[in-house]
Amino acid sequence: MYKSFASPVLTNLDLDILPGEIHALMGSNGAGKSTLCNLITGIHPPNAGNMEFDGQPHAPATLKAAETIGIQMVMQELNLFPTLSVAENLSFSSLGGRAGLINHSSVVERARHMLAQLEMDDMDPETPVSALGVGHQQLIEIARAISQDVKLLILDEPTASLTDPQIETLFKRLNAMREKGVSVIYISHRMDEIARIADRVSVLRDGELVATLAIADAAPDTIVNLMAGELPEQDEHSSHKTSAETSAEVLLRVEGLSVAGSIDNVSFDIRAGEVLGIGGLIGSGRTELLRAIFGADKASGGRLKFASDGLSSSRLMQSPREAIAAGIGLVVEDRKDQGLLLGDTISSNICLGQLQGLSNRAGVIAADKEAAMATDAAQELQIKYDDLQQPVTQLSGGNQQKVLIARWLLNDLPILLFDEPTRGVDARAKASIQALLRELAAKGKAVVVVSSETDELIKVSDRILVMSNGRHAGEFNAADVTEEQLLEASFKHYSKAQHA
Amino acid sequence: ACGSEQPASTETAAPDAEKPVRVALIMKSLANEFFINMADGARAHQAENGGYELVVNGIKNESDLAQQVSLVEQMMATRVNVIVIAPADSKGLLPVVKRAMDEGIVVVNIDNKFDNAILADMGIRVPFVGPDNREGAKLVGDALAAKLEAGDQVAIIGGIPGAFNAQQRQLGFEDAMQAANMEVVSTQAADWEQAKAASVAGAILVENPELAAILAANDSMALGAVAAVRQAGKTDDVLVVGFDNISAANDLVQSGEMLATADQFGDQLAVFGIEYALQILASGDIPEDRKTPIELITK
Amino acid sequence: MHKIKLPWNSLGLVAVLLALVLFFSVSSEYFFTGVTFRTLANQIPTLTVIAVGMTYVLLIAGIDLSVGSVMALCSAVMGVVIADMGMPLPVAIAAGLVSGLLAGLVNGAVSARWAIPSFVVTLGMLEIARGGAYLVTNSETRYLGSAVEVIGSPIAALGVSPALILAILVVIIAQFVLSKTVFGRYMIAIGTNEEAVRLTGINPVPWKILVFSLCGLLAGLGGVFQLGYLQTADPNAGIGLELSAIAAVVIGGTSLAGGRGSVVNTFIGVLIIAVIQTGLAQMGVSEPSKRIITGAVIIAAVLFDQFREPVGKWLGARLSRE
Amino acid sequence: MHKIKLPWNSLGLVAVLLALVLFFSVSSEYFFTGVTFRTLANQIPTLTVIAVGMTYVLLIAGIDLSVGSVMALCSAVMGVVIADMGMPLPVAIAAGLVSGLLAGLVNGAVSARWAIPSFVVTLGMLEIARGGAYLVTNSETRYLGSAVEVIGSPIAALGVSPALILAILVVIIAQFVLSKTVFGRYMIAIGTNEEAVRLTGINPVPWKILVFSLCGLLAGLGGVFQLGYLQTADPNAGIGLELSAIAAVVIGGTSLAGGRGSVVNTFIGVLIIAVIQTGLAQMGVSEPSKRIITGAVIIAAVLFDQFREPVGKWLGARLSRE
Ligand SMILES: Nc1ncnc2c1ncn2[C@@H]1O[C@H](COP(=O)(O)OP(=O)(O)OP(=O)(O)O)[C@@H](O)[C@H]1O
Ligand SMILES: Nc1ncnc2c1ncn2[C@@H]1O[C@H](COP(=O)(O)OP(=O)(O)OP(=O)(O)O)[C@@H](O)[C@H]1O
Ligand SMILES: [Mg+2]
Ligand SMILES: [Mg+2]
Repeated sequence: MYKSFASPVLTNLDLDILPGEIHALMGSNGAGKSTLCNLITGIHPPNAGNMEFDGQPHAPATLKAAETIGIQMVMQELNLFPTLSVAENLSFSSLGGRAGLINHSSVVERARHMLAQLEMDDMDPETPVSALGVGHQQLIEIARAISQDVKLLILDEPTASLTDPQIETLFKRLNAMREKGVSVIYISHRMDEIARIADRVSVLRDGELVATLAIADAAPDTIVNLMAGELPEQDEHSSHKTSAETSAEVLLRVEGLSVAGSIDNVSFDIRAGEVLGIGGLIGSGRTELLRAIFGADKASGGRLKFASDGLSSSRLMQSPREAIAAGIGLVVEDRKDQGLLLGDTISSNICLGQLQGLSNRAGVIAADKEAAMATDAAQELQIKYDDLQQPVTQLSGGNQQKVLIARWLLNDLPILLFDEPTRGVDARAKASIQALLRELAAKGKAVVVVSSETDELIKVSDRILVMSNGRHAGEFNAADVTEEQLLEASFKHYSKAQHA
Repeated sequence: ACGSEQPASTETAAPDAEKPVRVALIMKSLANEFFINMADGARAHQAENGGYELVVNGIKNESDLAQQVSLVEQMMATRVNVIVIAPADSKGLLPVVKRAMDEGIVVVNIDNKFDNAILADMGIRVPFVGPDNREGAKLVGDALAAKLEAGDQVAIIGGIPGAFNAQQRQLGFEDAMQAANMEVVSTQAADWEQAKAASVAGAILVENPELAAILAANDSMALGAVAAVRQAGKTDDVLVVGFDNISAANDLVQSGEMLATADQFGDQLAVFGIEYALQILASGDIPEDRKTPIELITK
Repeated sequence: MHKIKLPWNSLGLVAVLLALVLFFSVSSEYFFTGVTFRTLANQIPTLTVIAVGMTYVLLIAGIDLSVGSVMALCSAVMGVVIADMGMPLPVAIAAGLVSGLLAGLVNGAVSARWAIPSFVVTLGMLEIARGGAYLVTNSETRYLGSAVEVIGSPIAALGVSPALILAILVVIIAQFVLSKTVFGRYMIAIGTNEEAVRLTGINPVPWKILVFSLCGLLAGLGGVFQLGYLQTADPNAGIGLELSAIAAVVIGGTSLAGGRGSVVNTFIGVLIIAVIQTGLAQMGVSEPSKRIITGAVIIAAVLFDQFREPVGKWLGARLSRE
Repeated sequence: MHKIKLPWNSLGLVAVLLALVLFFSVSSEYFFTGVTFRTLANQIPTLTVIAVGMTYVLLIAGIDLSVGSVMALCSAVMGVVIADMGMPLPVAIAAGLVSGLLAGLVNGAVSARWAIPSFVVTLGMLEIARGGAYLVTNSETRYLGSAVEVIGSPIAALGVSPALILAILVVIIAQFVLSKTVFGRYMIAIGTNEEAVRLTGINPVPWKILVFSLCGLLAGLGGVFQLGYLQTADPNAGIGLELSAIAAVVIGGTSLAGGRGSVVNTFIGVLIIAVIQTGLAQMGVSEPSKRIITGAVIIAAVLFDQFREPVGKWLGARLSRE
């Protein structure tokens, strides 16, 4: 099979998926995994080659055609309707009852059933999707796909913004489906997941199939080697870590921060030279916490105290602009909606915040300086691109994420907040972003990282704060915390809330 | 091939032997029955008498001065010999008319008279063929006054504020009402539009239960006023008059739902204008203004 | 169990409407009378049904600039069918509605099929339909008199005209379709994320064509009402009507970006516009002041409506306490 | 190294323009003459500068419906300053431009500050500015004659009027600002994803206000040109101008959804509109046909322009082969 956009993306790919197997697809960002899935589901036509499905030649003209023969896909990017309710999103293509009327009760009933499959019984099916965080939205998409009558299920990075308990539930479902003979193509950058769930692994590199291995033969190192050669040298970072007791300078003290409806009285310190991890379940308020600190949303109470004025005066950020002036940056979680300029070029996206500095007094941008800045930044983060004047939408998801990080690194701020910075990023890039976070801390910056991956949190952080139901549920020293402790803390405030 | 480089008068004023005279008729609108009649009259005249080519143009929106100015320019570009124009504005068209005359084009003014002061200021004479709208409106107003008693309440619905005809007709109505001692309780604009007039008239009728008559500055608005009167159930109490004698209004006058309107003989207006222009082209002297008749139309 | 959301969403608008009515009632002794409301009832059907069509079009993130011209075309066709061809009213109405439907169909088909912005297509249609109206009538207004009177005159038993009843029925049905049917959900979904709709395996093109066709049909219905109201077919009718219709829809809180809107609120928007016009005309204020006040009120209405949520909550809390 | 994209993007439009010129040249012996082009040169400055302002507004995903009224207000102010107050031209021009700027500032401030759709705010301003124009002139046209002649009459040495030169300068500068400056990038960014801009620490509000103010200022400049062209200040000027301006911009390929557009293409859009109007007037076609043809050409131009990329590539390949 062969597919090309501006330049060839997939070449000479031969791959077969067996019934009742979970087939993992791995490869670095931009290797062509999503593109392959788009071919299978008829979103894009292949330029050459042929497919067979269930013994029949397979050349779906549209996604609909693929769905009617039992292929379902959860795409990497969210495709929900924010103004419609959860229930309506779940049954979107089969809302109809008699005479085109929506059968409200059966749609809601079906939604409950679908949500229950992923153990989300407590979600109200009538909430509009716009009120949900990204993680829940992702779950909605998964629930929609797995509830169909499906023979081949394609999951393109389904767990990118899920936390461990949800991943557990998802795996339970997948195992049950496998038993019924459903095939699954499972794309993920998380090595440990692959090892647990997959039967076989195929590795893509630059659009070519490098190898297909049984899971038993696929040690992480082997896969990584197949994907892209060596991982960057893993420094023994824990030795660099400042221990929680060290008296590193407090750059920012958050006191009693509250946001109406999501955050309740959260206090903690952000210290120079330290990575503070923030864990918690989906919807526990981590995103809101960062946004409130950054001034993107209005906090309803609390104080921020800055080292720059001796932690004495206190204020809340009224706008992101003010936060940046105070030295805080935020790499947002939802890059598509809130981060990137999707219609614009890679270079514009990287340099958006630096234009004032790239221009003369009359506001004319020095094109060569801009190009140089974008090139440097792109190289530093190893973004894979053809041309910096390419629309950013043509980049793979992981590379888009890097573009966003590149934008913020250019600001050189002392305090950087990262909301799920490695979501959808391949193992190699993830390692390099993690290393980057450490490096930033080593340079004396204060780094705050929200992550749904517990192992990542433990690996990259010095200290870990756990959020539970909008409240502070404990702080741990990353050097000696266990995953169980973190998980326990993340549930801490839920039961109480329900009893209250 | 630019005309202005040579002394213009020698080039354009005298028609070529082989090329027939080209006449441009420029009107305020070609989407209005009055001007359609005018154009039809001109075309009929041309078909009968021949001897000249006719180009007819109108603007899209009766108050769009700029578009009419550019129409004049475009006609200059097509090297017409004669422009017969019903100006959208009595002042705003004059600069371009002067330029046309400087190029040797014969210009005749119909329907709506150019501003005398500015004509004098520019030192040009443009013969006018057309009715006196103010006088015509007074005629209609007088006919109405004859049916009312002194002191009766009346309302005036005007055209687009500032449009010359709108002002003239409003003045004519006011002259007549003043002369007959009527009380004008409301004067509002409805931009020549039927639906707007209906809504304005409706409101006036509510506010003035004693209203005896509505004077509308054109027939479209009169039709709207009639509808409002009918819906208020006051067909027998409130008289409506209009202006222009479009066929729909004529029907209403005949059926008695409108009292009167005025006919300006649009079809003849253009014909007179063209004849004037051809006459000037032949003889070179500029005739006096010619006032065309306005006829009161009643049942 | 079901949450009733509408009342609080409409509340800001209703407050604006009431404030206007109150203001005019104080300013003019005749405003708050049955006659005024009968006058209003005669005027609003046309704008109402056209604004309903426009609501649907804006919901799918389109726009229809041609409604005024299409309305004129439809009443022109009806006028000619009755006056020149001597056909009975039902035939004329059918001809008018079909013309509207066809114009809308062309708008929808061209814009959806070739992915041309509907702004451009309907701007073209604005010119084309107006030309058509001139063509069929030969630019002459037709007086139809009693042939069409039945549409606009009050039914004795009810005291309101068939036009008003139909218009309100259209509002109710359109709101029902929007909030209770699959078609309604598709409109919202297309307006928020057309690509996602396509990826769900639903082809948005026919639905978009349907929406534009409906908008054309409703413009035709508006033409029928206009004919009944004025008893004349005027090829120059409805110039600038598209702006009034869009204004009503937007005042009603429908987003120009698509995906969010309410037909009932559009209707309140229509009422607000009609009340301002009637009120100012009754007060007989001068044309400049009329323009300035109208403009200011349009802005103020929407500005005030921004605060409908806090106001709604506050009022909701008050009401439930009692 | 840098890709020059503009030529191929403009190519489809230029082809449409040339096709129109060719068509009219064949249809009318007078079309392809110096006089016609001089006539066009007199007409286009006003629409050009207003369409440039509109391009910026559409780029940030706004809309400005008030340009026609604001233009009328500005020329009304200038007319009164010259004719009634007897002030010299420069003072009048300053007064006119300031009026435009203020109207734009209000549009921008109200819509950006309170996050009200610019459609509504500028619709309000459409009424308010028109009322203002009636108010200052007392609804009477002012004839200004030679006092303003200099603006529109050709400079001897160049053969073109200051108005045209200025208008073309505005196009060039605006294109430069759009493609080379920080402000230009911010406009594109705001039009693409305003929230992302805000979260990057750039407050979009002042930039949006700036864009609307510029649009108002350019409407004022359009008023100056109009004054020079007509030598008359007419409070009824520019009715419906907003639709022509938006049409020119959209024909030029600027997206109504914001984030994408080109000032140069807008200018070609203006030329296309002017050529259609001039050509049809010279042919003296009947009003209905004029309307229908205009509408059809607007749609066809954009339809054809959809294929500009394939056509551009094909032509590009041809040219580079030679
Ligand atoms: N619409 C498009 N136009 C041009 N190039 C594209 C387009 N979509 C994808 N590409 C390119 O195809 C390549 C493969 O992209 P794809 O999305 O399949 O990668 P991926 O393996 O899924 O990466 P990731 O792990 O980051 O999701 C990338 O280089 C990308 O830039
Ligand atoms: N726009 C919104 N409107 C209403 N509620 C919201 C909105 N955004 C978030 N919430 C709610 O606020 C709470 C905190 O959400 P937040 O996104 O901060 O959580 P999170 O821990 O970052 O989870 P996620 O992994 O989903 O991003 C959740 O209960 C969520 O449903
Ligand atoms: Mg991918
Ligand atoms: Mg989050």
